[in-house]
Amino acid sequence: MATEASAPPADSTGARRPLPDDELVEMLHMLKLCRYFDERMEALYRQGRLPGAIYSGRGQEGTHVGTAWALRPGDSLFPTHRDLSAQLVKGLDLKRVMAQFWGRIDGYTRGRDGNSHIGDWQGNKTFTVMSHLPIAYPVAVGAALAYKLRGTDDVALAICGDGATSNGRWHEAINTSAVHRLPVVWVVNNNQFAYSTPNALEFAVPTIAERAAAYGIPGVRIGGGDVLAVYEATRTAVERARAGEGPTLIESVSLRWRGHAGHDPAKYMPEEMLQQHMANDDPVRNFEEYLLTEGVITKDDLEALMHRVEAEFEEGYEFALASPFPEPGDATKGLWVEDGYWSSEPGRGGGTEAG
Amino acid sequence: MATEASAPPADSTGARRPLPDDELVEMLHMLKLCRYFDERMEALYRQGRLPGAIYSGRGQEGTHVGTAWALRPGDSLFPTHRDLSAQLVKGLDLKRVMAQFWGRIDGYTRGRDGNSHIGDWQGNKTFTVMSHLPIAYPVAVGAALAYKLRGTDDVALAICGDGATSNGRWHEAINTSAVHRLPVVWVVNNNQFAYSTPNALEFAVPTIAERAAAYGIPGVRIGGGDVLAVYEATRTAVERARAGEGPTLIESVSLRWRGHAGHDPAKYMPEEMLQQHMANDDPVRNFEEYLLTEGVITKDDLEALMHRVEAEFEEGYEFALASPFPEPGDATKGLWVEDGYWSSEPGRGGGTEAG
Amino acid sequence: MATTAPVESGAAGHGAEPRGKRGDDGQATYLIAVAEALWEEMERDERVYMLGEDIGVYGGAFKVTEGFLDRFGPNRVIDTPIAEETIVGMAVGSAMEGLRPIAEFQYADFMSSGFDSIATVLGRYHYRSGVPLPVVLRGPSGGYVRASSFHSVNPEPWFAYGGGIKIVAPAFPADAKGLMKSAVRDDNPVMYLEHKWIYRRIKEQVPTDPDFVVPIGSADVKREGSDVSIVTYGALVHKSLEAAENLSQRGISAEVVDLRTVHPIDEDTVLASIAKTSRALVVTESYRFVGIGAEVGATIAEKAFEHLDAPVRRLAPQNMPVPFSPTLEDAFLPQVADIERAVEELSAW
Amino acid sequence: MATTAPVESGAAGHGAEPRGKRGDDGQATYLIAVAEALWEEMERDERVYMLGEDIGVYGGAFKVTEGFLDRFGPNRVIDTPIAEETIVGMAVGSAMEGLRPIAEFQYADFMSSGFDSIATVLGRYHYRSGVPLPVVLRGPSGGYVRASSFHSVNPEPWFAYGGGIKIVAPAFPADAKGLMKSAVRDDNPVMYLEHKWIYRRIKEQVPTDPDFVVPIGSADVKREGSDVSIVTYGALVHKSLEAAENLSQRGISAEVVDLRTVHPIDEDTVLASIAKTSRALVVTESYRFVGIGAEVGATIAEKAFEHLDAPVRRLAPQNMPVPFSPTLEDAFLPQVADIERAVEELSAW
Ligand SMILES: Cc1ncc(C[n+]2csc(CCOP(=O)(O)OP(=O)(O)O)c2C)c(N)n1
Ligand SMILES: Cc1ncc(C[n+]2csc(CCOP(=O)(O)OP(=O)(O)O)c2C)c(N)n1
Ligand SMILES: [Mg+2]
Ligand SMILES: [Mg+2]
Repeated sequence: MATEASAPPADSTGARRPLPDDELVEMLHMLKLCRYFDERMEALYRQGRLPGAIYSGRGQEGTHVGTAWALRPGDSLFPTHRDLSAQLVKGLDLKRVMAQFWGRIDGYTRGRDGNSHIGDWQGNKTFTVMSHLPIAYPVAVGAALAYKLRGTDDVALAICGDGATSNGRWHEAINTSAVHRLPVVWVVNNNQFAYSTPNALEFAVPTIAERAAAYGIPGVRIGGGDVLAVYEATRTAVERARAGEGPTLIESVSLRWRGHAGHDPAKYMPEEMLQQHMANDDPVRNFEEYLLTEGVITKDDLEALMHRVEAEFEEGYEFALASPFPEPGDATKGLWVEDGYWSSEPGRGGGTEAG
Repeated sequence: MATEASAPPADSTGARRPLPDDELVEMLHMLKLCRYFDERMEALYRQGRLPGAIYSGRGQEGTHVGTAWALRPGDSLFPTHRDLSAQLVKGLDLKRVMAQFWGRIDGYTRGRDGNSHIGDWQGNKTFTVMSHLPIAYPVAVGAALAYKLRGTDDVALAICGDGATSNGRWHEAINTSAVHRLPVVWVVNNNQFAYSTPNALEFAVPTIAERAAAYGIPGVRIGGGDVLAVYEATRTAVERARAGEGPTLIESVSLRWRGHAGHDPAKYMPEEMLQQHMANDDPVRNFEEYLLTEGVITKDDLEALMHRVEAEFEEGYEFALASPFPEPGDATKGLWVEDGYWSSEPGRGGGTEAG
Repeated sequence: MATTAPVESGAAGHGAEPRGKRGDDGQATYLIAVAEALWEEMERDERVYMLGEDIGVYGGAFKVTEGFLDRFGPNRVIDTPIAEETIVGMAVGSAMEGLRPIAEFQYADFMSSGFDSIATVLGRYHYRSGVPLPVVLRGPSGGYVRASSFHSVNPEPWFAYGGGIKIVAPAFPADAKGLMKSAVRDDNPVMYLEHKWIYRRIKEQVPTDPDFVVPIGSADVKREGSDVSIVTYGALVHKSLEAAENLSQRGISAEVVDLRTVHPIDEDTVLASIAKTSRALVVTESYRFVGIGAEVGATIAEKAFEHLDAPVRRLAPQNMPVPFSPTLEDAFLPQVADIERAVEELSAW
Repeated sequence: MATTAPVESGAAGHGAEPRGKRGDDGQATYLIAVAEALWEEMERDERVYMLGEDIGVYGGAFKVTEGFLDRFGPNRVIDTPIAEETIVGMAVGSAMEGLRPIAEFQYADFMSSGFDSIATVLGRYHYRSGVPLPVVLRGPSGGYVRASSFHSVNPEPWFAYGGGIKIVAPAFPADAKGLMKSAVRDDNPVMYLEHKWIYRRIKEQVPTDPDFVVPIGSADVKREGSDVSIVTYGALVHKSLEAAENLSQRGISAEVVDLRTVHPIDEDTVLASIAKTSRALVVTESYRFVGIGAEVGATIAEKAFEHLDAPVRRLAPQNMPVPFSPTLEDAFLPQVADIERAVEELSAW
């Protein structure tokens, strides 16, 4: 059965806040950055100034920031198309992320993929996202297996959506990780819709967390509107995994505020449902207010923070548009390790105008 | 959570036996036939007189006979390589079954497949077994969907083994059937081994039945040594499905008395475990003793029954060896419906000596 | 040809925009033609029903099934969980019980997630049991829309190899309508690939006769020519026609053969064209190695040897993911200029 | 050639019998050669480990890994649940972390159950991320052993099409050992197909040098000839050699080219042979339509056109399940007599 996340241990100072203030402020910065990025990118998409697709994570920043925050640099993250915010928290460079959206050579996939189908294994231990759901789950089992075989205390954390839990891979991966007691944390970002499909058409149980019982592992359900609750639940699970006690399933409940992708007006989403969630469970505003009430930040700090966020976005945007497209001749390189494409710097002669 | 199978309602006669005596006797006949067939076929295999492979179901006849007994002719059965006994109960002709083992034209697949990779959809509503596990589970969802869409009260029943529950298809099929409340009964023949792999390396929960909770459907666990308990649990689940109340998961626990296939000496099976099960949970002997104690049959009846069984086997064996091999020219026919291979009688000129 | 601009922003061309209707001139897009065929077959035969992800309320990622739920109800337009193996299993099981399912894959790319149920069950069941499986699997395939690795695949060889599944890939609206009707009426499994680059780009007059069908297994010569035969299908039919037009300006007469069905292949039509031109260029979006072009090339080499005045050339992408960046995708997939160059080389032989 | 009798009873040749050892004469079966290579690579490199179904206590369905658990322990010989997608995922994830996994499929048939993780993840990940995936997927493939539809498949085209995975299919014990070593040492994904008909039938002297390797991507001429080139691999190399021997009695000189690696193909060796004989017969157990033979045939037609004196012939089974009954399987799969007939027709051209 699902159990509520246990309260976090009081930190050294004896205060009840789970993290030092500077970290809390940085957490707010990431929440704001992810929200702002999401809004600006959608605007550019609507103006036809952004190629390809966008998958908004708005309304779910609490899940993404809270889970990724509990990871160390050596831990690995296996996200989906919806989880770019978690990758940013894990350390991806916004400039290179934006270069990827515009198909430029400085993007993490060197222009080979777009939008949130991104990752940076070599630098930040994030899996380069694949569309097929939830195909990174079995891969996370393998990373966790390596940690166990190697005897390190690293942990793998995988995220997928509510809809992806209906897929066989979800079951196989969690079951196998439980059999071998692997150091992995299974996160389900339950934003209540799979494209247009509501939870009720994806599974017949009230919660996803309670399915953990079918694997003999703990299941935790939390509200994604409270980033600290998500962080604490994840930290508990991560510590369990590090201690060799095996996997945990975390269901973080939120709502997808925008369409499945940029083109989707999401007419199927009940207006009232959306309004309520935006009013009560906005993870960004909730955390901002919490820090203000707690006196961790002031209104002025907040203003400065927003300027910083805007500047970061502008810097990323300029970087992206100034980055050249990949050279056409490189299209077929880098399939095999031995051609050396990935172990050397790529050509930068592709120009900045779409061919 | 798993619940024990509820006791069966007293039948019209007010007796506590769940079935009329003649049916009980016929049930014993099938148990004996399946056991005898299994033993004789293994002997022939060891003598090198049987081609291909055999997958013994010995020790699990209670599961196979008990579940299939609860089905009507119009209900469909989706079995695996291990479940030939269930197919015999559903109505397959032993003669044609044996013709299949010897690769003859009168086998249900016309010599295209061997051993228990058999089925008779047109005649007895059994799915022609495929090896990939548990690939018939999703197909059973489709049959059940058809019953629901058509508004009939037919039911689909699918069987797979304990090991197959680790596969993604198992999860997808049960989950989807629960979402659409389809008339299907999910049976797991838990014979405690998947080839050489024990339950503990397949899943990390004590029982398979309790996994039903993850799909919001009832889960029942019964001992396969008691054919009537299996029958009653299945009948309850079938009635639920007929009434439109959706799927049930049944775990019937037994032990695989022989190797995975004819070639496997099963050295990995703890001798004591096997001896204990054979001593206490032999579904055939248990039922025989039950009927003798209840006075439903006499020792003489039993002897007559065995003569009948032996005669049936001999008849099948002779039929099989007298049946011609398929004609070589037919090897590539019957892939497409329009070539008419399956809607006409096949050639019988293949001779009875292996080419 | 439409420019790629509107597609680049527009999420791989999939549809917020409604499907749209025939113009007063009776012209229909490929998208509309597919939907018309489905609608008419649903009207014609009660046993026909649809299942897939987001096909009901949403009307499908590309709006093919927009309006179907209202007309045919939730028992014939079924939204499924994200479980491709089971979607195919459901189609198979219900077909065994006499229904005629049409399963939509949100993208043909995700057919790989249902691979085992398609290749192992759907393709192999009839041969061993004699049970007909009138199942249609349909989905948008192909590239040229900046949709990158996982939304641009051409899966046809994956599913042709195992056998037992007919595979069609129309290039024109009328063919799309006629082939869909044939697919739904066929008693064998049929995989129906809709090219997403064509959906809203190509329109033409489409027959309204409810029994207009295009037979599965028949290719069609879309442009007559005498110097070189271009054998192709899908989006590349249009690019080949454009190339042929340009080549004619330079005095080269190219014939364009649209396979329409990629498994089995209409060898007669292909070989007749080679007999006429003595030169063959096989142009596919299907990858080069063991792709549809390999099969066509090997077949021509085996059965038209005495007619050939030049080697059978293949123009096809390498076997690797379709890249996202415009510079890469344009270099990676065959373009009109590539076709022209290859034809010129062949005719110079 | 061994008769088929002992195989017919013997459950598709899979093994209760122990794997066995080299004879005093130093000869090793193919089965032993594969096991030797795995053992030596496990000894050589700590990062190498194995996972799969029943490979530990049981030693694998065909006894390839017999004794490995005792020697290398449960951390390097891991029994997995029946979850092929996850077995592949585990291999990929652990390779990303620097391990060098070798995943066994109980039969190559069940690679279809892990299709998406193989084709989508394993084959496409490096191209998009630059992360090397030194993964070996191995399993017994092929027919001729009365094992019917689901224990006789030749899966190579399924996994060649998507790209990014090298595929080897040795026919001789020495090649088997040398190619396995190359596979384990390769930094790219390699699919290693072991032909179950060959396992215990073919033995020869096998090098004992721990660094003896056969390079991936190189074919080998197993018999020199001047009239016709037979291009083949796997079990059919042995049937082709038998056919070539018989043909030589009748004055026809056939060259037998063993591809050994089926993706990518060693075009130089194949084309050199055609340049010599001017006649090509491509013999595969891989199905005809979009099979490996289609690729080889199309490649020869494209690149050896000026050398060809006859059409490139393909001898391959139709695309459908391998049937069980002896009369059907013998008619369905290419036999020695079929090869002889095809060569005679070609040499008569
Ligand atoms: C195997 C597979 N089938 C279909 C799709 C197409 N698809 C992309 S996202 C999506 C909905 C996913 O819903 P959910 O898992 O809840 O994640 P969310 O997008 O809500 O974050 C679908 C069906 C896919 N990516 N993979
Ligand atoms: C997808 C898949 N992987 C591997 C196999 C090979 N295989 C055949 S039977 C078997 C063990 C099955 O165990 P279980 O599900 O418990 O059924 P049982 O044989 O015990 O009845 C395995 C691994 C298979 N048939 N299908
Ligand atoms: Mg969701
Ligand atoms: Mg079992």
